[in-house]
Amino acid sequence: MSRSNEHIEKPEIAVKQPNPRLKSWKSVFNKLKKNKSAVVGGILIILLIIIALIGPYLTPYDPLYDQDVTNKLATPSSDHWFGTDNFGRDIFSRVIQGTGLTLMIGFFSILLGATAGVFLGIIAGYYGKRIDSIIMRFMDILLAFPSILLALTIVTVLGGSMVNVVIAVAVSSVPIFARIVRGSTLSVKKLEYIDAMRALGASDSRIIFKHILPNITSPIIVQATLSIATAILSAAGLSFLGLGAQPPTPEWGAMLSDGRNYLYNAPHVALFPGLAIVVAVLAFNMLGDGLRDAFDPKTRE
Amino acid sequence: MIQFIIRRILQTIPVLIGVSILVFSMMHLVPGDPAQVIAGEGAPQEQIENIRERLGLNDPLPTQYLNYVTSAVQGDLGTSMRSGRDVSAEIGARFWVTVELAIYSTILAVFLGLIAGIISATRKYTAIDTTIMIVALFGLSMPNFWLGLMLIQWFAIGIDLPSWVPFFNNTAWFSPSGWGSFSQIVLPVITLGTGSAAIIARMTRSSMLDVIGSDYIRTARAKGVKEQIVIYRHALKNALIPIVTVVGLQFGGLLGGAVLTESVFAVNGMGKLIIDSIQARDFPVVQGTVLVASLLFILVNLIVDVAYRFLNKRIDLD
Amino acid sequence: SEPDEGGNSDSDGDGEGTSEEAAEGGELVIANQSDVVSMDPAGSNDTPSSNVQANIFETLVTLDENMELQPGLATEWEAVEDNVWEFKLRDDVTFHDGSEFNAEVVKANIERILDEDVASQRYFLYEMVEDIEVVDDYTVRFTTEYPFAPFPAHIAHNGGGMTSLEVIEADYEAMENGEEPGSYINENPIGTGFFKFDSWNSGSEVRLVKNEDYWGEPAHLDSVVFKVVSEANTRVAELETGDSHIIDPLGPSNMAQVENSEGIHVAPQESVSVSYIGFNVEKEPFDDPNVRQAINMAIDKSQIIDGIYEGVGIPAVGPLAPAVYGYDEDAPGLEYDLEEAKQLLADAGYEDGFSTTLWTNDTQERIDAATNVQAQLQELNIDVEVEVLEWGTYLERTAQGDHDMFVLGWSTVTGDADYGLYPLFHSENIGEPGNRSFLQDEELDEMLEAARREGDEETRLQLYSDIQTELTELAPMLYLHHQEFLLGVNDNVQGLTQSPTGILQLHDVSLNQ
Amino acid sequence: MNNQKVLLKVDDLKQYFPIKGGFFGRTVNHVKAVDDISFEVYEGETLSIVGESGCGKSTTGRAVLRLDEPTDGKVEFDGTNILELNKKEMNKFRKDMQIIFQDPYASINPRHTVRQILTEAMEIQNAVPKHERNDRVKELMETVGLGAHQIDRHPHEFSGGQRQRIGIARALSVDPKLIIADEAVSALDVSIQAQVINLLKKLQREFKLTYLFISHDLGVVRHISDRIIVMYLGKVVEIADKKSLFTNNMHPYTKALLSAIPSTDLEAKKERITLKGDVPSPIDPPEGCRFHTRCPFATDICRTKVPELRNTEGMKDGHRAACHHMEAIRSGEHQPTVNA
Amino acid sequence: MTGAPNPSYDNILEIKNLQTSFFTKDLEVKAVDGVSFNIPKGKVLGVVGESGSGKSITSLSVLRLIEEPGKIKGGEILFKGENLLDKSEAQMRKIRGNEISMIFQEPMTSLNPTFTVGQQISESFRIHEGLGKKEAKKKSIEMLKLVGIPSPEKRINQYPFELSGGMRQRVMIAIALACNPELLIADEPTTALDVTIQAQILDLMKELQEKLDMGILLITHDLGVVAETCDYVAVMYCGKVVEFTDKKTLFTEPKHPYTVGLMQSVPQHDQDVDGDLAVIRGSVPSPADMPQGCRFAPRCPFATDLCRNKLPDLETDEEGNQIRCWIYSDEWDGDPEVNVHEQSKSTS
Ligand SMILES: Nc1ncnc2c1ncn2[C@@H]1O[C@H](COP(=O)(O)OP(=O)(O)OP(=O)(O)O)[C@@H](O)[C@H]1O
Ligand SMILES: Nc1ncnc2c1ncn2[C@@H]1O[C@H](COP(=O)(O)OP(=O)(O)OP(=O)(O)O)[C@@H](O)[C@H]1O
Ligand SMILES: [Mg+2]
Ligand SMILES: [Mg+2]
Repeated sequence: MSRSNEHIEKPEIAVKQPNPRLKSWKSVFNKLKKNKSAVVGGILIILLIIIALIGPYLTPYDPLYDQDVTNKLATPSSDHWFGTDNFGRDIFSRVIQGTGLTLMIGFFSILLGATAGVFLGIIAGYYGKRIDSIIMRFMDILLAFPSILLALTIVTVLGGSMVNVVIAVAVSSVPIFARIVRGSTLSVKKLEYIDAMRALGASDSRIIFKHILPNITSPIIVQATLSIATAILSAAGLSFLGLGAQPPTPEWGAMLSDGRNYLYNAPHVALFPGLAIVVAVLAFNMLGDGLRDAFDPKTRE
Repeated sequence: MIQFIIRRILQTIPVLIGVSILVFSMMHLVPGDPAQVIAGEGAPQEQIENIRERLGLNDPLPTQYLNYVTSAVQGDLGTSMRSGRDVSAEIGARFWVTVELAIYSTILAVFLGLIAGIISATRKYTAIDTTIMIVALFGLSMPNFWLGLMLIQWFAIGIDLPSWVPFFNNTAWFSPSGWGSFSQIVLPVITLGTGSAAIIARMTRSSMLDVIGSDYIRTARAKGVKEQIVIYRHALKNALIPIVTVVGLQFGGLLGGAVLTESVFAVNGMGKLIIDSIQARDFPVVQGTVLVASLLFILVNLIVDVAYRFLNKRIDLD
Repeated sequence: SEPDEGGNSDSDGDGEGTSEEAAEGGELVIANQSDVVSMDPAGSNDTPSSNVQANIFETLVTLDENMELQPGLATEWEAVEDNVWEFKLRDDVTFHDGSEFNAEVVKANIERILDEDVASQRYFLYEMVEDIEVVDDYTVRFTTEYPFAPFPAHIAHNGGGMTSLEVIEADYEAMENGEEPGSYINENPIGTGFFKFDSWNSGSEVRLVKNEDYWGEPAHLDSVVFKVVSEANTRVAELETGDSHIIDPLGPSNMAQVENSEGIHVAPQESVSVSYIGFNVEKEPFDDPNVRQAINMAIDKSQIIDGIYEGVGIPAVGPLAPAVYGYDEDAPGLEYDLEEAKQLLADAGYEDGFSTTLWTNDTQERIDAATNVQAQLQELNIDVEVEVLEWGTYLERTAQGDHDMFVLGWSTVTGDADYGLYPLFHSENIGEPGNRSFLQDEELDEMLEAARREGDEETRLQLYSDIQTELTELAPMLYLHHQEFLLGVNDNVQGLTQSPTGILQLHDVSLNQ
Repeated sequence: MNNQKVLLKVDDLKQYFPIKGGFFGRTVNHVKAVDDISFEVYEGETLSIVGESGCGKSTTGRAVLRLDEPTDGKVEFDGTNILELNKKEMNKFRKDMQIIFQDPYASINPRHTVRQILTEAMEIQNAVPKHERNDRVKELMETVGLGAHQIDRHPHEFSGGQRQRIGIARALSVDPKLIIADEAVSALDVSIQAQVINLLKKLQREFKLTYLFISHDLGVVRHISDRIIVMYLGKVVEIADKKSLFTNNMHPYTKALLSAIPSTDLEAKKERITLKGDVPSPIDPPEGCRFHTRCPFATDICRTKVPELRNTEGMKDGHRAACHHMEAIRSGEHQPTVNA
Repeated sequence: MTGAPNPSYDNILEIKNLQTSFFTKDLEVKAVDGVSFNIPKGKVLGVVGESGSGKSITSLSVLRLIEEPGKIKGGEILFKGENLLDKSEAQMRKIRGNEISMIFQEPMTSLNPTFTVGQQISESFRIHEGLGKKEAKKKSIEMLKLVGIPSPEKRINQYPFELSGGMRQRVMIAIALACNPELLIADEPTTALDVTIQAQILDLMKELQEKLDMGILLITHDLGVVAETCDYVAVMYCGKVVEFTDKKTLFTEPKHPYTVGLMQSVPQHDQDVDGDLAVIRGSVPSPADMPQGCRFAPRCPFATDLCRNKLPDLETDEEGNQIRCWIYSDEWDGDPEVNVHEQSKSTS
């Protein structure tokens, strides 16, 4: 390419630049690092992961089979930091033991659901017309469909494994992401810079994934980080169908709902797993807020 | 737009057919035989057989489906296998309860959520923003049954506080169960509204943050518009698309998913009906409720789509 | 229709606020877990329905709280032949619609249950009936296929509640027009009871009012409301706030709360039910009675009763609850003995234990019981995986024998040992009808058949005693406990009793104000 | 001149936008933004479009690129009617036809840095081998007068003129044959503007680039164009080579336009033809000659009959104007009506 | 015309040593670096200069609408003698849109996409003049008519995206002029307009200016517009004012080499120029590498060591015109006979 331009002299300085893509990720990362909320959230998540990985080896009691009915529903004490449940099992140990499983269910089901939902929603919103109608009506069906029936079918067809509870929760979150993404896509696709990309001959997939998607990340991040809480709760809600964590597996959501019988005389049974969920969701939300800011070019690095 | 609405209404037909086939096949796919559930344990084989025969469960599946659809098209949703009652009547009684519950809760959620979200956005990363976030996350992570039972404990049974506490020493203000009077409505609506409010608040916050830096917000400020109006009028309207979407989703979700709240407050709504009838393998009732729920969903989403147009005239739906 | 019609507001007013002096009148509000399925005695088989129907419809014979047979609409009954039972009826009884009660009515009622087209859920009660003969206006005879000793107990079951003949005819007419059986009766439940049907708001509440023209002594109450409050904690709240007078059932974990509150109390009642863990005796290793016995001996049942039921209920030795006719308190059981259990298991060749699964449906108590048994069986190195199944699935798959072990319960609703044993253990009932352990034992089958035909009480009791011994030996199940019903009751409620089958006896109930 | 190759041929192009009204947003009317225009652009030339704001210049540009599907007409590029192409085929063509948008900020993705914006353009059309892209980006930045230090900045960190230059650099990055420049230089200060214009001309000389140049600045237009189209209310009123248009213009609107150019010459006070009368709108364009409502020469025929583009005596070949009275006006026979 | 006015309260706006910076990741971008100028009451000040030299930021600073990460670091902005930088946000709000209004440079993004143009214009009437909905609408239609938009009754119900670039710009103008401000800041108000409309708008502005004694700060690239409209002109380069003169001086004897270069780059519409346009060689320095001395030194054909090493001050001559260039100072160490015009022409 030889279109040089002698008319305008080269400027004296030319800053040498590293790989641009790396650079932009680095900038996102730098912004994240400077964002208090993101840092706190990130640390919390790392902490939770550490607990999930090594916690089970350190629990003071056997979280599964160590039943002691004589010491049931004991309130928190130095022996049992979080008290005991109706079989006298140590709630602290159970919460620790349940960390990995619970986080995995929450995280992966949303990851899966969001991925599929975002994809469908963006396609529907971008192409509009018939494709939109087909996808969105299908989403309507999914939304209106009782999740219990869906879960039941999944147990029947696929069995009740851990992976399948993730699938079940994911499937019911797909239409939610699809609708949110579609709505935002509808307005972003009308912006002039999308026209500019079309004028350049950009393929649809490039426009969709490089130009529309990054501009609708914030509702996705919000919905995803929040959905982790609902995912944990609804996964627990499915365990009675034989889907997901089976007793005595200490999954937080299940522990929380087991505690409902004792809300009056032993509220701690439900309280601690509940708090654990809040902490986890809080962590993801703080990181999400940080991400949102980091992707926003207008915030200061 | 009229064409758009008409087209959407026409689209409900294939959707309903799709839903009914899906529900029908899934109900038959999962194990569990209505006759057996109805007969209960210990019933002799003969009795189960009789019931099966009566319910037409011995017909081939396509026949069963066709029979169902034929009468459904004529507006007859059949009768409950379990109680023999008319499905339309069973749904009808509960439909409005659920719709009312959903509407009130959504109103509450939108109200709280918008305000909290806007405050959060305009005071980004201050103590108040963090507080709102944490409260919201509690609201969200708290299962409905838990919040509901807490509310019942505090505001229906009442907690005894020392008598010097003004106003709050007898907090048995509301009724723990039922649906109808104001005192019955308050607690379930709060219970249901809280989770949605949390989602709406967070969505509002982020959506507002996306908008607040725009040039046209600067223009509004340059006009000397009051900050509140800048936020509530100029920014909010632009931020509203994802918010409207979640409101629609929440509302829709309430229509089908308020089971826990319904049972905690003994509200006789559709949520419980769906679950109960799925468990009893009461095919006609499941079909009927899912069909009605789908219709509602389509309607809600249609309204949401029309709202998009109102919010942003550039969006063309046709 | 309007959602908020109905009696919620009424109950608010009357339930609490009435300050009348007399023990007469008033409206009693009962909070139940589930709604009535049907008002038709032939069209339901669940306790909430029975609980309501018991006040509207009466049976020829009744069971009192001691499970003794008492005269009802029949004054006397006897087996005129081995397989023929004759009932003499009261002649002063009229239905709520004014029509007369007589032998024709009885015949029509029972025949309706047996009608294939009706496909009644109560068919099992009278499946042995071959012929019903109207001897005269007030005498009716039932001929059974085989001698059937517990017949009066079956007649006493709520399923045998008498409906007005006119209503039955109207119902058949409706069936001709393509309506479901029971659709007319459901709307017009006309019986002879001390309460009359007033309204039913499906899913929400049923209201009954006093039958002023009752043939016996009329009820004290003016009306009763059965309302649906499915959440246990909310029922307690109902009781605490005074919105309901009785809550049925009261969860064991809520007992403390009720006991600690003023003005309300807990009313326990022994039941005729048993909760058990069944083994699939067709599958290894449960085909070996030693293994089954070992497991029976390895479980400390008091842990379950304490851990789940707050100490309420009694440990089960066999399938029959003490209140059931035919229960033998001397029948031997398998005592908790871990050493012996280990020995037995070793004998069977499983000294290192084995792995198996334990199925349960989604009832919290059953899941908890399963979890506890799982923990206890660790001692025997038996590695149990608990699997929760949804009810419909659970019923179907246990009926097919897909399971290893499963948790379930059984209620001997007729109060007679026959109903407590025959469906569960006779090989004829394998699978769907009730024998989910798939036990096939000819000797046991013979004993069960003999016992149900035996006319002589002494011999019959002896037979049941033998059967119970035999069942201990066979150990097709791990019998866990006999439940105790718990009611939460307002102190103002007087004269309330509950039968061991779970039916509330409201005839003598009055409200103190 | 006319024996040159025709690169772009626009025939009877129409672009109507529906106006929605009422509660349900029915289409109540149309904005006839471009109403039946035809012109040709020869390879290697600069054709400028000037005209009143809102007369359909941008719309023409967008329609030619199929950014909005035209309501009717034909657009031939290099002999192919591109309106018949499918999306994929069209995307191939887009390498050869680029646009510089009027509103620079709105037309660049706010989340991308300049580097990303330019690299991506090359990536899409694979215009430059991968390893050369980085250098090419820098080259382009320099070309349009942006410093290398700004390469990783986001659009909002630039001034209006700087953004405009990003847009220009993007269009240049894929080596197109035709560039539609919609007010490409109007946001630039004159010194940068001069640089960019010089550059555009140089590129044109070297690579036979063709420009469709939309501008209000008649100074710039005069400098850069070979031929000029004057549009009024969705119609072409005059089309001529540069010289003829500035010195021998025939249409009254052209005359008015040229007379309104602000001058830096403080002494030369010239007569400005002020247009009076209602400014018509493309929603209900006037019957007959669209300019008649404001034309000082309008007569009855102007109100009823649509004038055709035509060439008459005294006009150069290829110079055409659409006025019923142009001969008479030229000869001075026809004088402006006083009360127009 | 007797030179530039002396600073006094006759000035509707007086900016003293204004400094506004953006704090980006690695450095401070001094977008406005010690700008001073004033606008006498009822006069039009034209601001021209290199793109990116800080014209828009200066005007945004006046309204105190600089957003993160930008900050007004110092200086004074005296509006009618009062320093705007001391005002509370509420006081500023009263001033914005009412006493000072602004036409933004980018009409598409500066208009709210979700409101009709009518709503956006009426709003000013409603907040500052307390008009009702109907009246405000009527006045909005008048405003649109005033700025030359055809069939305003229909346009008023349209959304910004439905308008052409020039129409949007005119809507912005209508909003700004709505409340008869005392000071109008117009950031390239006519770039998207054709010359006839431009003339019309400029006439309108002038008319209002005379009628209301309004001061105007007009940022533009079009020297023709400057010639026809302005009374004074400030030339900016790299965040600084390099020359401030009355219009006549600017066009007859521009002093600063940058100004001269600028004048020579203008393409002429009344004659054909063959060949290239004259340009100023070189390009704007980066903020990371600001020249120590005169900012224009690297591109200036006359630059000496003095220029390269020492930043000249803004000197006021006897006529009140201001110039920031060593050539006109006593310290000048280059050719004393330098002719700015001749020399720079030859360099092109
Ligand atoms: N948010 C920001 N962050 C960093 N730098 C900025 C930001 N906004 C503006 N600038 C820089 O400030 C300088 C002045 O910008 P300004 O918009 O005032 O220029 P201008 O004189 O109006 O130019 P133009 O005529 O092109 O509009 C520019 O160099 C620009 O890059
Ligand atoms: N998307 C649209 N919907 C409705 N009307 C539109 C749309 N786009 C443009 N128009 C209308 O089309 C006409 C021509 O617009 P266009 O943008 O082509 O004008 P223009 O000649 O480029 O003007 P300018 O010089 O002001 O940019 C205008 O009346 C405008 O209102
Ligand atoms: Mg345009
Ligand atoms: Mg600017």
